[in-house]
Amino acid sequence: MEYAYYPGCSLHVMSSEYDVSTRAVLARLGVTLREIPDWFCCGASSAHMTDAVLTDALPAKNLALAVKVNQRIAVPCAACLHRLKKTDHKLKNDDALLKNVNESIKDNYQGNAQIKHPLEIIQDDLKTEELSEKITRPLNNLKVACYYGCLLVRPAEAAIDDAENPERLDRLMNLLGAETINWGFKVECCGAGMTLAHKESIIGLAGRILNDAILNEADCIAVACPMCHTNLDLYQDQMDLKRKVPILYFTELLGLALGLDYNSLEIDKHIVPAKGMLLEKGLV
Amino acid sequence: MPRTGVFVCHCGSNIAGKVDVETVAAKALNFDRVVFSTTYKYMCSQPGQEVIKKAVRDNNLDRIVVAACTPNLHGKTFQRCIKTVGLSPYLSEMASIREHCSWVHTDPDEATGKAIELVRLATAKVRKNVALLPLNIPVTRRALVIGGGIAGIQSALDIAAAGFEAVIVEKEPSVGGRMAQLDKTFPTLDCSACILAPRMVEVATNEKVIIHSYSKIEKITGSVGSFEVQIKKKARYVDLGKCTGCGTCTEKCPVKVDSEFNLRLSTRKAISTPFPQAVPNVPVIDPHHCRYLTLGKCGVCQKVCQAGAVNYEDKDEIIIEKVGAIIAATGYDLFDPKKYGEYGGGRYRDVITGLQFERLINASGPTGGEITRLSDGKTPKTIVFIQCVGSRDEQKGKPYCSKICCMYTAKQTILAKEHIPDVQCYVFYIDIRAGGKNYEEFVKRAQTDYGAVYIRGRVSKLYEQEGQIMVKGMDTLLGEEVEIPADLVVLATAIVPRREARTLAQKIGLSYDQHAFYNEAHPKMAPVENLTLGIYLAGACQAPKDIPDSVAMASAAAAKICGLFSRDFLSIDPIVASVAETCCVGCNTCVAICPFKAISMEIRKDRTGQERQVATVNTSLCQGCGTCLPNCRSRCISLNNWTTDQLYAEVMTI
Amino acid sequence: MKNYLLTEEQIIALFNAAAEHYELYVPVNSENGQVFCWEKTARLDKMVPSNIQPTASIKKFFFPNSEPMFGFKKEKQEIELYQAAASVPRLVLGVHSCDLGSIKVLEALFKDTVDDELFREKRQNTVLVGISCSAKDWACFCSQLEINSRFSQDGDLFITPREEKYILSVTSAKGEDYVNKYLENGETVAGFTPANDLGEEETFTLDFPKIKEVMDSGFELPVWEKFARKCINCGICTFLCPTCHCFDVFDEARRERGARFRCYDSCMFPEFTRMAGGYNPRSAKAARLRQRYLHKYKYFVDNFNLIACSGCGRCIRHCPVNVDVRQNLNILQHSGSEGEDD
Amino acid sequence: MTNIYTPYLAKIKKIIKETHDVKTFQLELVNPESKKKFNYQPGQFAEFSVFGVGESTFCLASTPTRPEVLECSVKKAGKVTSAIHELWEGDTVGIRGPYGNNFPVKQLKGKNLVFVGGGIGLAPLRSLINFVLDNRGDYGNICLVYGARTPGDLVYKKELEDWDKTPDFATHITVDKSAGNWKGTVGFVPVILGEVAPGAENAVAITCGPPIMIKFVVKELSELGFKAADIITTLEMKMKCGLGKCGRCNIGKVYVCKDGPVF
Amino acid sequence: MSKQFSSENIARLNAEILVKCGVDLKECYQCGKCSAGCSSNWMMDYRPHVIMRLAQLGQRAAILASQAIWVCTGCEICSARCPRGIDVAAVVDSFRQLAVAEDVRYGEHDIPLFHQYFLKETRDHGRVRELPLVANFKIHSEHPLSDFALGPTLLAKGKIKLVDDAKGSGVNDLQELFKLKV
Amino acid sequence: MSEGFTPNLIGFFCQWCSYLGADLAGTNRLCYPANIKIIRIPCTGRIDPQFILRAFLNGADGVLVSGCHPGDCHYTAGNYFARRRMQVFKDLLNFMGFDQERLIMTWISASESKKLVKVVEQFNETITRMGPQKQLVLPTR
Ligand SMILES: Cc1cc2nc3c(=O)[nH]c(=O)nc-3n(C[C@H](O)[C@H](O)[C@H](O)COP(=O)(O)OP(=O)(O)OC[C@H]3O[C@@H](n4cnc5c(N)ncnc54)[C@H](O)[C@@H]3O)c2cc1C
Ligand SMILES: Cc1cc2nc3c(=O)[nH]c(=O)nc-3n(C[C@H](O)[C@H](O)[C@H](O)COP(=O)(O)OP(=O)(O)OC[C@H]3O[C@@H](n4cnc5c(N)ncnc54)[C@H](O)[C@@H]3O)c2cc1C
Ligand code: SF4
Ligand code: SF4
Ligand code: SF4
Ligand code: SF4
Ligand code: SF4
Ligand code: SF4
Repeated sequence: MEYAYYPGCSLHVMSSEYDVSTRAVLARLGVTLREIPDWFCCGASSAHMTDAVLTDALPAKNLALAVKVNQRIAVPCAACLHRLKKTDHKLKNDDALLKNVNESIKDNYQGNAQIKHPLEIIQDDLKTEELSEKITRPLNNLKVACYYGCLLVRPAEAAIDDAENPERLDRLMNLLGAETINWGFKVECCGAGMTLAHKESIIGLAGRILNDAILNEADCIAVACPMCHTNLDLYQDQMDLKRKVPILYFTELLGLALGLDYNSLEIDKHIVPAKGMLLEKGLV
Repeated sequence: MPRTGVFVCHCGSNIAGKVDVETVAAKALNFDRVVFSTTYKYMCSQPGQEVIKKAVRDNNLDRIVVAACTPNLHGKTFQRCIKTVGLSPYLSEMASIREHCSWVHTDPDEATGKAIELVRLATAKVRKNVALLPLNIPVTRRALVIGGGIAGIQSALDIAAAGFEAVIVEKEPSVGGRMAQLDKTFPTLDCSACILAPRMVEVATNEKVIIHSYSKIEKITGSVGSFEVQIKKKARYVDLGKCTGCGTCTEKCPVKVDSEFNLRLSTRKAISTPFPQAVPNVPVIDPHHCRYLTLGKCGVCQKVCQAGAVNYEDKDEIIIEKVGAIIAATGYDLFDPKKYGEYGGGRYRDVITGLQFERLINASGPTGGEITRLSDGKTPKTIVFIQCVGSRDEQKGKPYCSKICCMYTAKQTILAKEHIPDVQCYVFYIDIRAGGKNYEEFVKRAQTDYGAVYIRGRVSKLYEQEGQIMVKGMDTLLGEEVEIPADLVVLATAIVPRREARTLAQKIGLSYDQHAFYNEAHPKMAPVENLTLGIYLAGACQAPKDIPDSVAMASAAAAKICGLFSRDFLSIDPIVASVAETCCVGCNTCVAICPFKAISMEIRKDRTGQERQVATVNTSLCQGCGTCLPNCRSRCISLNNWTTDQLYAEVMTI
Repeated sequence: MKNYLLTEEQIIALFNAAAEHYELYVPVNSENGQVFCWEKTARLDKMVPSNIQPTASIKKFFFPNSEPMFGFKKEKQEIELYQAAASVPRLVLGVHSCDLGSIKVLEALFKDTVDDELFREKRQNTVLVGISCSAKDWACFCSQLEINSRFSQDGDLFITPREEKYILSVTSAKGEDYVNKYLENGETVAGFTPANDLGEEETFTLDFPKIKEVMDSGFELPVWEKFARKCINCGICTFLCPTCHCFDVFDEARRERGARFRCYDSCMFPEFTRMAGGYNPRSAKAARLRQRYLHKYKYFVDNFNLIACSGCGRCIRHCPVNVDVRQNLNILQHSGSEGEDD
Repeated sequence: MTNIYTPYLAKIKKIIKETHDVKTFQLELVNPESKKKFNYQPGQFAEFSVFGVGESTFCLASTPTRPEVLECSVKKAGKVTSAIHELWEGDTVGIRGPYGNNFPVKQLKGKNLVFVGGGIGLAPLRSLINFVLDNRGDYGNICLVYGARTPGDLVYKKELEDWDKTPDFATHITVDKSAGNWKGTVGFVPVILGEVAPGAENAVAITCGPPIMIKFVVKELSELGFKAADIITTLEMKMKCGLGKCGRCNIGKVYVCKDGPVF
Repeated sequence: MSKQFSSENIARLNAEILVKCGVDLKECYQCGKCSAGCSSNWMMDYRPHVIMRLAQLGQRAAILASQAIWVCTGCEICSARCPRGIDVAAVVDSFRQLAVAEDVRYGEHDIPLFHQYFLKETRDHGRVRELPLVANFKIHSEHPLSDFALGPTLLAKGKIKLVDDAKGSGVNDLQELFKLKV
Repeated sequence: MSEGFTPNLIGFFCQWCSYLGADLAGTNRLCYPANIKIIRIPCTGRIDPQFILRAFLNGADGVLVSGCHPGDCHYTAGNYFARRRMQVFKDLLNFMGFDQERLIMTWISASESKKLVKVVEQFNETITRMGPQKQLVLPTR
């Protein structure tokens, strides 16, 4: 199984640990990722929020580049995934737009991409039994709050799961042996791209989410998006919380369960340290 | 020798405001066989009709074309009009220059041009019209009532009161319908059972009313005046004649199943009656759960039944009833709120539907009338009601307003307060629709006398936190977000047609709207009739309705039927097919194709004594669809009023 | 009979010379390559092909599939009639002997008792240029009807290829006029003897007098039922046949204007003889097939002393279910003497 | 350019309703030229056009001896006849003809004539009867046996009464099925013909009607002693052109239109 | 001050939004579900349903000058839950785009600024380099010194690189798409 | 597209659904092109392909047959027969040299007045784009 790989700006530097763990886990599971040479920023929220042309041009350019590598594209960042999928959906359904966009990006995208999040790849392309066979270190005793955020589940054309009660991540965590909590903040917004721009948003939004996870006695929060990770991880110091909660990429948890080396997953890059908790649970 | 008169209506300014009616009338005079034309302000009015009558007499007209509104509105009016001057009603045609022209086109010249063309079309057709003789159909003076809810019961009683027989077919083991599930009823707050039970008893004891409970319609054939109904009486396993309704069997039965009647709020036994006042008060065995019927062991109920009424060998039975008219009174279902993920999608036990709430507060309900939380059995102190769940929502539900939820929610806040004096009720609403006698007053009372807090805004999300349901909504009047920790949340779910409404409609040839509510023949002028002759509507199967409306409609439908039954013969339009036997080649094609099985083959002998088979149409079965015509290879079938000649004549004017 | 020896250029020039006054029709492959038929062309640029027989027969030039007979206009109770304009002179190239031979049949019929001007006018207005055919296919049987596929005098002009050049024979006065008018310095040849293919033998010989005898002898032969079993009454044979001439008359009107048309009809169609009341004297398929055969090989002979068939083979070639008139006639000619064989 | 298929225009002068499905039309040719050309004899037929609908064939029911009227009787049966029935007085129609052969009026001179008609088949006979009545001296006794399905289907009722009162003219009217206050004979035409039994001596029988009836009438006549040569029948056939071209009416080698309809 | 309604403004704005994002403003029946779910409602001067209402009434200027359109995080909860199927988030996007295009005085300072520098990074380098983005943004923002302390931690954790030569090679293809005003 | 060409459209509408839909369009004052004439028929099952052929011959540029949704036929099955018939007939039209796009069949219920307007508008657009239908040539003087 081979995918074109679009890491996106966040995974490039800021959240390189997500990049590392994604590559490691997928390699372990037999999925080959081929990074798209010369990929661009997808424009993130900034583009569609402020410029109608860039909204579709940037994702389209990347899609055009990607399909030259492979029609199947793996996108781990929820924000990038959202942009690429939304644009792709528009292009697939609007020939005139496709023509226009192709002209402006001086490329020829045909609307033939299949864009997937690694979570989908793991759950839909691989057999459950094969996956469970490979688990060497089940996440027993670990209580995980699965957090999906906005962009993985909205809108329908870009979503990877149900908008109100997604369960993909929960299913994976359960498969790995972890207990997942039922909570009301799975799909609440954490502040998205406002990390730097408007800290006030993050403190308020992420704070509520963290609080509910703490209330539900979660050991950690599993995420599948670098933005969510940063928002939940970065400012815990400045929030009014009973305790700090480690935020872990699902790929990191999966990596641990698959027996990958702790250090190779670069978990220590997180601001809120997770090692102590993981040691306690016997996962390191 | 066709001599046609053309009558162009102004319809006030409805037509004349757009279409130059004088030009239309003038142009009409040039059309083939048109000898007279005129215009008038309101052709359908008395003086308008006089204009027509006079013209027919003075000009010796033998057919007329009225260019006015749609034939569906006044076709009959003008038919009747010319009948009074001795012309066959079938020698008239209408050109719809209002609905199909002046109202839908903007440019006056275009509209006038089109009106002329429409008149041309109609004059061409009318030329080929034939003076048909109406068919007289004998009327079987018994009515079938499908559905034994309050609407069905009321209409059966009214029909019986007029001295005719009514046959109720109810799919559940007991009649009563939704009303039997309710506690008290708005706007008077009288107890549902207290007003329903006497009716149920009455209908059970009335010798003119036959109840087939636990039965389904299999098939209906025939048409107005003489329908033949096949009813499947499901095996009840308890003899209706022998059972005394003592209830011992139910008591002793070891199997517990979720109760449908109590909406899964409690359990019932494998042998049970849905509720204590059931009519007939005879239990049924649920064959999917009865141990004897599934595993062959147990047999307790048979052993304990003193009357010897339990019979495990019981079989489904087909009954044939002959009736002259049918009332559909199948009521409604409730929208399943599972679609609303943001309201928990059915995951939160303390989020219930309005109807479940009715069962909760009902003294004979699963909790004996105590309002308790399903999660922990505690008495709620804060109850949030959310209106319009599934209503007025094209995205997840239905676009229409369910009409009664505003009212029953208000009722439920009152009842909640009566049951739990220190309860606080909140109601999230978008608009309050309380149009009815004493309805607005009732809602106001809920707010003033019972302290229900009404918040204008839709709830965005519910989630569980620390044993409570957090209700995240908007008070649009305040312009602020509100978050209410509730102990119990009640969703006023939309009223939707019965799940099987569509299948039933297709079986009996009822027309229905996009939601599967049954269509009235005309929204204002024929609200209780269906387009299919002989079928009437009552209650919530036509649209969301409360009890007073359902009962009013039921009585209206009954009155219509009594009117029909007051005659020995029903005179109907002879729009039926006929075969020109001389050219029929007996190929059988038409026999196979007729959806109403109206065509059969007969042997004819010609003068030389040679035998051959020819098709014949049974005019009381033929509905006049015309499907057989294009299929006849020798084109020897004709359909009255829609003859090939007539349609050709229209097409030829294009 | 005058014969000219002409080069290809000369022939082409001869026909192009008249292009101003005549509509020029040449046999060509139609777009889909399926059908070979006469089509109008502005100019001829190469010699017409000689060996493929057009699918539709020559009759369409005098007796088209559908033609208006006159037009009318209605105004309330009044009617005004008018005639269609006269036809344009036409020159039809590449007509095979069989088709040329068939024209006699139509002429006889349309002239009989009263003269059909619609037919006559078109016939008179058309110059027919025959061409020598040397590629009879499996269905052709013109020779059985004593038609020479290599040469015919039934048209106006006739072309026979000779080495690199062509012999142009003048076979009618109309042809003569044409040549006189448009041929520039053509070289006549003397002593041209047309080729004859009548010697080529078929697998069986049709003895038409014998066939007629059998037909005369009785109406009710069991063979008809047998022949008809295959036939699906599609009518293709009658439409393509150069001698079949039954037509239907009907009105087409659009509001107050209209016209009376005639169009091909076919005795193979059940409705052909059905009367308004429903009675149909030829309701059985066998009766209709018999009508076609009797009409061609008996009635027409009785009435006009002509066989209404030219052996062009179209009915055989194009019949969707392979009804073969030759085989049927063969059976028929033997069934008379030896009784029916099975 | 004109052609043989172009009809003369004619105006409907008068329409007489004979039965529920038969009407008689009195026509007048519009153009005086065509009036001159349209010369017919009893037994001939013409093509009657309703423009925009089509043409249909009808016997001429009037007699050339009364040149002021040209009449056709039309039974409503198909498309064209229905259209004809809808015509008004004053409408213009087309008429083409006369076509076909005619009754051999010369050979019939001096003979007794036996007319046997059924239904609308009386139309061509009426032409000849009136012709004979107008040349009364030339012919012998007349006997008419005429029948229809019901009393309502009898055509030319007024004339039938007149004929009945005419001397040397025996009229026998019958119906297959009685209805209303019918007081006349009931029975099939061939049967009644047998009962009436007109003498075959110096007589010629002329018959027209539905094919079935003709079949039995011919049988009956030969039993009465009529020789084949003394029986004249006229045939109805589906025709289009009337000119022996369209092929429709071809029976054997004959075309009913030009070789018939009188046989 | 009371609002001025005019039928032209109403019609014009309705048409403008319909063209921009396909939303028919008239469909909104003001139930408030969008606002109730909205992540940022607590920071907004106008809640989403009020924006919808203002838009219905042609109050273009008020919306463009609002702070609400900038604090919207683009989470699309509003669109996902609107019973009339209105893509409210797209309407908000449209207003932001209009605000940028028309150079109005924004109702919020930092957020639009951030978007500008973000896109500048994309324009000039194809990809976003954290350090220059942070630096540029912070220098110009209203709170230049906030989170200054986080810097070393981020650097230490490798969350920010001092030198980042990331650059998509086809950058030039895209340049002309950008109409940035930085 | 031919300039200034207004197609002549004919609708054969079932009396139980589409005709009522057209009535409703009127009641709701919806607006659609005036160049369609609606002929009322008892059921789409009544439609003889000959009517359509006739319509084309007589100058219709497009024919719209509209009936009840599948399963909703007032006569239970007429629309199914019609659908099959139209399918076959379209092939035949093609064979006869008519553009089969000039004939469409749709389902419009009594409540779908908006759909009706859309269908008519679209059809009008298509036919306008296609230009006039070849017409029967009548002889001229
Ligand atoms: C929560 C709630 C509270 C309400 N409170 C009030 C109130 O206070 N006051 C008020 O006026 N109204 C109230 N209503 C409305 C009231 O329930 C209805 O108006 C009333 O029940 C309609 O009666 P019906 O006979 O039309 O339908 P139903 O009561 O639904 O009866 C239909 C019957 O037909 C049977 N049936 C269905 N399909 C078939 C079939 N195919 N074959 C045979 N039988 C069939 C059903 O089993 C049922 O018995 C309330 C409704 C709800 C949901
Ligand atoms: C502005 C307006 C617009 C409306 N538009 C609509 C609409 O669009 N659609 C709709 O469905 N409904 C509409 N309605 C409602 C509609 O008018 C009523 O539903 C309907 O007219 C009620 O009919 P009725 O027969 O009950 O009463 P009425 O129409 O009032 O008829 C009562 C009759 O009784 C006579 N009468 C009264 N007292 C006596 C007496 N003592 N003795 C003898 N005769 C007496 C009166 O003179 C009158 O003729 C509208 C109403 C209004 C006010
Ligand atoms: S006939 Fe129709 S159009 Fe005329 S006035 Fe009456 S309602 Fe109006
Ligand atoms: S389909 Fe027509 S021809 Fe065949 S049996 Fe029926 S009526 Fe007669
Ligand atoms: S019209 Fe024909 S197909 Fe339709 S019901 Fe009557 S007989 Fe049957
Ligand atoms: S019958 Fe057949 S072979 Fe003879 S001329 Fe006609 S098509 Fe040709
Ligand atoms: S949710 Fe939709 S309908 Fe409700 S206020 Fe918001 S935009 Fe309007
Ligand atoms: S997209 Fe914006 S307006 Fe909509 S809910 Fe999210 S933050 Fe609020």
